[in-house]
Amino acid sequence: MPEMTYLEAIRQALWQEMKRDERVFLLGEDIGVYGGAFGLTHGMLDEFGPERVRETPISEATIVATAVGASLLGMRPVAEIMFMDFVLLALDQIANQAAKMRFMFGGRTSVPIVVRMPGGSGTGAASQHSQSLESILMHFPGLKVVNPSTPYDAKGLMLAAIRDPNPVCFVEHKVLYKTKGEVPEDDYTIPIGVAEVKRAGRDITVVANNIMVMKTLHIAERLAQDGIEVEVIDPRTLLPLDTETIINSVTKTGRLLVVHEACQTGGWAGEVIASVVGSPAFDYLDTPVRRLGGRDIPIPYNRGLEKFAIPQDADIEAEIRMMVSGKV
Amino acid sequence: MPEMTYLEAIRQALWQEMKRDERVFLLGEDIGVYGGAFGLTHGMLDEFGPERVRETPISEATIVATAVGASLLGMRPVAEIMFMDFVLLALDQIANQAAKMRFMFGGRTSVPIVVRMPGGSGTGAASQHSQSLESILMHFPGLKVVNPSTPYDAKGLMLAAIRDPNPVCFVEHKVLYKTKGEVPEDDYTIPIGVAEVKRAGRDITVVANNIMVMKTLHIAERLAQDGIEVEVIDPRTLLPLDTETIINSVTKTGRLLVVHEACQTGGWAGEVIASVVGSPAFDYLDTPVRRLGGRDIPIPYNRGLEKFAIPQDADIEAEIRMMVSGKV
Amino acid sequence: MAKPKVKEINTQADFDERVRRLELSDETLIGLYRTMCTVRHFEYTADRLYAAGKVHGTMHLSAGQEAVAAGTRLALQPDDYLINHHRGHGHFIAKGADVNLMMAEFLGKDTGFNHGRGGSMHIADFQSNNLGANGIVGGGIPQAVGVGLALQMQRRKEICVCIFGDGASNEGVFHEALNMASLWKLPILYICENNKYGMSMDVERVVAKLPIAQRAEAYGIPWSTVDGNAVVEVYEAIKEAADHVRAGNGPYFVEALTYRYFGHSKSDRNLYRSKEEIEDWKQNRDPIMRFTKHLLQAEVFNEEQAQEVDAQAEQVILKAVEFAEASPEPDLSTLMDYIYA
Amino acid sequence: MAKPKVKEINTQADFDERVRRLELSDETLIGLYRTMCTVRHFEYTADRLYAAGKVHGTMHLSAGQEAVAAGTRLALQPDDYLINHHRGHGHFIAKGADVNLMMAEFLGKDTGFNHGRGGSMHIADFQSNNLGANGIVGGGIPQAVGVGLALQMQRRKEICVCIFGDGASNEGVFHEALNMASLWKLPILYICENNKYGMSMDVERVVAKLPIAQRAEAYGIPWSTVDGNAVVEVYEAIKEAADHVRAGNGPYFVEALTYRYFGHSKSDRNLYRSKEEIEDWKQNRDPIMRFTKHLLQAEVFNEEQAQEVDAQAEQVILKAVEFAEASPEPDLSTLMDYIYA
Ligand SMILES: Cc1ncc(C[n+]2csc(CCOP(=O)(O)OP(=O)(O)O)c2C)c(N)n1
Ligand SMILES: Cc1ncc(C[n+]2csc(CCOP(=O)(O)OP(=O)(O)O)c2C)c(N)n1
Ligand SMILES: [Mg+2]
Ligand SMILES: [Mg+2]
Repeated sequence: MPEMTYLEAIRQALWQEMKRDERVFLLGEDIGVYGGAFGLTHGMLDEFGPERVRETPISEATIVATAVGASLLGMRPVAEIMFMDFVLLALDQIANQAAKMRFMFGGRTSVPIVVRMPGGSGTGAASQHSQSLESILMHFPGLKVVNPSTPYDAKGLMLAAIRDPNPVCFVEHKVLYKTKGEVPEDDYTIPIGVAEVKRAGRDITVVANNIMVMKTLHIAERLAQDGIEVEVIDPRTLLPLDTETIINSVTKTGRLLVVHEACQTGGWAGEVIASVVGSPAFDYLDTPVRRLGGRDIPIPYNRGLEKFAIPQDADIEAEIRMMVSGKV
Repeated sequence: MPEMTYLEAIRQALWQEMKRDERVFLLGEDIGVYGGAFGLTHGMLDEFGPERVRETPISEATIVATAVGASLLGMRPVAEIMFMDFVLLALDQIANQAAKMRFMFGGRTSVPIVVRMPGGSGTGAASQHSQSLESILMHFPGLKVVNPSTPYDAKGLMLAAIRDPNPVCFVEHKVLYKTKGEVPEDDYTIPIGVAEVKRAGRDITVVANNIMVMKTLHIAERLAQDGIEVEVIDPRTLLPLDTETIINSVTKTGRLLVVHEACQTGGWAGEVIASVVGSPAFDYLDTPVRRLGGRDIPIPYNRGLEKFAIPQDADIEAEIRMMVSGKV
Repeated sequence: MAKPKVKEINTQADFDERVRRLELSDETLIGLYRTMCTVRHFEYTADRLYAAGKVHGTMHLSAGQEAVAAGTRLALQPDDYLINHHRGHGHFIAKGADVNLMMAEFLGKDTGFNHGRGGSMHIADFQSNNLGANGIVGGGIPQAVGVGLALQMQRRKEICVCIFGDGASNEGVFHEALNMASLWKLPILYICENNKYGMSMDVERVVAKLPIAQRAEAYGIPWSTVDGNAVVEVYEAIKEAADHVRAGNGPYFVEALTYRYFGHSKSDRNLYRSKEEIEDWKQNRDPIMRFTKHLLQAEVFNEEQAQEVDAQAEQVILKAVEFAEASPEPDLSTLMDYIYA
Repeated sequence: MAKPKVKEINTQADFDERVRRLELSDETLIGLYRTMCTVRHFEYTADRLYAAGKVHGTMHLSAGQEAVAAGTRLALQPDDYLINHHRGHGHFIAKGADVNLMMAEFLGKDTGFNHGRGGSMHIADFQSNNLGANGIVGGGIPQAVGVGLALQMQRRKEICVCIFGDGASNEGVFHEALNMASLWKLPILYICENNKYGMSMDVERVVAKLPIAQRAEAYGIPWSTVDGNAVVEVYEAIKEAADHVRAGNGPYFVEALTYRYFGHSKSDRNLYRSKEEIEDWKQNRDPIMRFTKHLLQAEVFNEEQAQEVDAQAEQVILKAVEFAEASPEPDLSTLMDYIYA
């Protein structure tokens, strides 16, 4: 299987789907010759032309609204919000409009759009260009929220997202863009709403998303040498959330840790934890259920501060060791 | 003590503070002769004039931004977002701007604004005028999120909110506006970030906000007749959240139920639960920790559906009975 | 500041000349009249139902504004797309929406257009390319860009008509959308239904420069204003605009000056305007009354025939009420339906 | 579509006449020159530091646009408020911000204006009424309404200057804010620094009608455009606008046409514009070069003196780098500081 980056995997999905389905088109700021802020759409303007790689003014609300309107007429728009932080300018169109239209209109229509948005810190872009806002998107029924952690998942989930008849927020992570992995050339989809056990283990369940998946897998290898077997679950989709896979795992391991970069308070770890401790799995729990989220601060510019604004390997490792040893 | 409605209590707080502090002014849509969509600012235009009861065009983002800008020059603006749902049009200014400015600017300024917003269903206003979005506001450090359930709390928290040097989202509930309670004429504040035990009990801790507080208190009285003593905690402030009071209570009762109207998935119950089960209180828990949130649907127009979109008395009562009887 | 001037009330000669020039048959004219009567009855009936406690929820009635709805519809093709706003009953009726299903929706019944989920503020009828009303003021304005874009990409001849109020023109998306519609030469006809108030706010207090339509100029979009209470004038203005749009010249912006009779919504005490003002509009500028006078004088119909059309319209609405009242509520078991496709 | 025309390059006679009319002393002119040189050195130094791997983060450099910053500042009072955007170094330097603290912030040091929390994109200096830059394109435009409103309510004589780019003029808040500023006659001077591109997008591809400044007309706001690479012309245009605003006549809108030399930010490969275009601006329209020529011809200074001012400016920046590099990083123990007041 060819190796490619997370960024290339997403581009390949877009590319292949635009070849396959002429209803699909891209819209967003600087997605043409610039290739988008991260070069993700590089080359697509040449291939598909300006009508289907539609560059827009800096007007986030109307970018999403345009996708919404076009989808009502059978198009399959993929809109780009250059940085996830700017989704706050378009949230009315995403959450009050796209998410609710099918319901408000009594099921007589649907809004098949994808809104891509790269989140996350680590690039020194400071408070307004570094947020992880997937948790707030989860609070709007009618939306789906997808958040791949590997190139393989990124491609398969993107193809699934475009083909999904509902509005999908496709959350990418800037720091993952350059990570590599095996990705089949062919067409394949990963079902939206299905978590994956990225590593099996018996001692503790760690649920993590995007960059935290890799970090946790890495730590898990190290801990295995000390006889600690970590089960790592990547929900891949945050809405709908595959609680079943998580609950099954916790029933086996008896311990649950949730790790994410998003600010801890109000973050999606709360959703996972509430789902687990409200279920019969509660009785299988051996230790307090813990989470490690980002610090409750805006992301700082300074590199050192920025780094420690989100969970570090050492934090995750220490937390796991503490939980497994029962010293919480 | 005089009795007054929740709505009158908020109006009195605004009125008294505008008398006391000439830096305070109101801005929003139709807050003048119309008195706001719910009549809350009725009479204030006559008393304070159009400069301090500043009516605006329908421009939510700029309403909040205007408050932000004015606050930087020492004013104390209280902005009104007519329905909480429309906060999604102003979220960039609230969450990317107001919440982060102090931090991004290295502590060299502060943004003392209040943004009032009535949330909640129950009035047949359908999906775009009925949401409870306090949970998403909690995810932005730098903000405070206040959510009173009684006229007394409403007045005291409003006075505290206006005097707070930080941006405060003041979440009201439409259905509470007409509820009555005793409210002192004088100036008093309720500290932001302090929960209140609205009723003491030994068998179960129920944490609830706005209309769910009253509902739960009501049910608690009924259950007391059956010997079930419910402890009811109203966080009053969701950010910062007074987890200490909640944890202390759970340590005593061994059971925790969180009730809110907001959609269950991604709702703030997750935050409360994660805080509790990650703490040593975990070891005191006798049963699974449960939550009862609104259904994961947009609010329907039809009265019957609308009603059952959020937790009903019977649901709450059944849940408590089940938990106390250990049959979860 | 220039005021949005309602043009001089048109004279009979004016009217006759226009009807001749536009080649409007008696049948067409009576059709317009029928539409306006139907809308008027719908709105007064809705108000009565509300007063009778049969409506749980909010509503925004368009009585007084019927000529905009009727005149606009006549100027459009049946397949043209409509994006509407909260005060949308009239436009939906004019576009041919089944009033039974509208009334059922208004009463929250399962037989309604939206299965009772949407109510007055969210009526939509996708079968007739009516893409629905919006509870977010201005929310549909940028969505029209998407509809226009799809029409253009699909090389279709339909156009998108997007209707909104004076107040909505102050939302940021108005600016973003008009800019993009113009840049891409999209087939969109923007109609601002200026009824003088956005809730309690007089347009003069919230729009820095009038007429609102001149805002289109900033985007190079042609515009016009029209007396929104003169149905044939509305037809003519919209026709001209729609032709321009349909010919591939990009968007057009029409501002129709009109007036609403009822309060903004259920809670309005009308403190922001005088009884005299309301009465003046009702007595002297009512769109149905004016049109009736013209039609009588032009002998398109006589008093009796006029009353008959009106009575028929009333019957249609009363039947709709019957249908709606007899309809079942949505079943509680369907509470979780229609979230995801 | 009208193009945003850079006016004919001004002649020496032009320049001399203007200097006389505006009563600009040699000292003032040299001051302008010094400011521009300082900004230029700051930007090129920033770029070098970045290339040397000393900067973790993004930056937006304003080399080529120095005349807008310098000319604007001269036309304002020291206490006037400034709301800036992401490409703000020049305006901050012109307003008198300590370059040591700026450079320290750029390197993320604790001694920086923002204790290293903000970086290039968020520099602010509240002591000199510099209310900061914004990473959200257009984010400051509506905040200026609040600043203007506070100034008006406090009956003060300062004005608020709000600077943003061509691309920012397409955000919805632009529309909302200009409408409100005009309605309330607020003391706000809006300056659109049109450097021809918003990231990779040529203004002609994203602004439906040019010049951008004509958009102000829709709100009844007076406007002008000016050659943003001619510092004395900028001064004159801004002075006229600022006087209008300060006299209580409400907002004013100036569009300054200029050009940026560096890429948009660190990742730009300049594929959307030609090398020739960049070179043309650098060789034929550079604001510092043009100003230097005029000053030499007018004998305000000679070559040697010019070089000395420039060298001094460079020294100031090099010292700033020294200061910044010697400064400590923020201590990790302060990670949770500055969230709440
Ligand atoms: C974003 C948003 N802001 C405010 C409201 C509340 N609201 C509903 S209708 C209305 C007035 C709208 O005025 P206009 O656009 O002139 O339409 P009209 O009601 O006069 O037909 C307001 C303020 C809303 N529904 N949505
Ligand atoms: C709301 C928002 N959208 C997009 C961006 C990404 N972005 C940063 S600067 C920029 C271009 C801005 O162009 P302009 O306003 O002309 O300013 P310039 O960079 O040319 O000085 C873009 C698209 C952003 N920071 N904020
Ligand atoms: Mg109106
Ligand atoms: Mg630019």
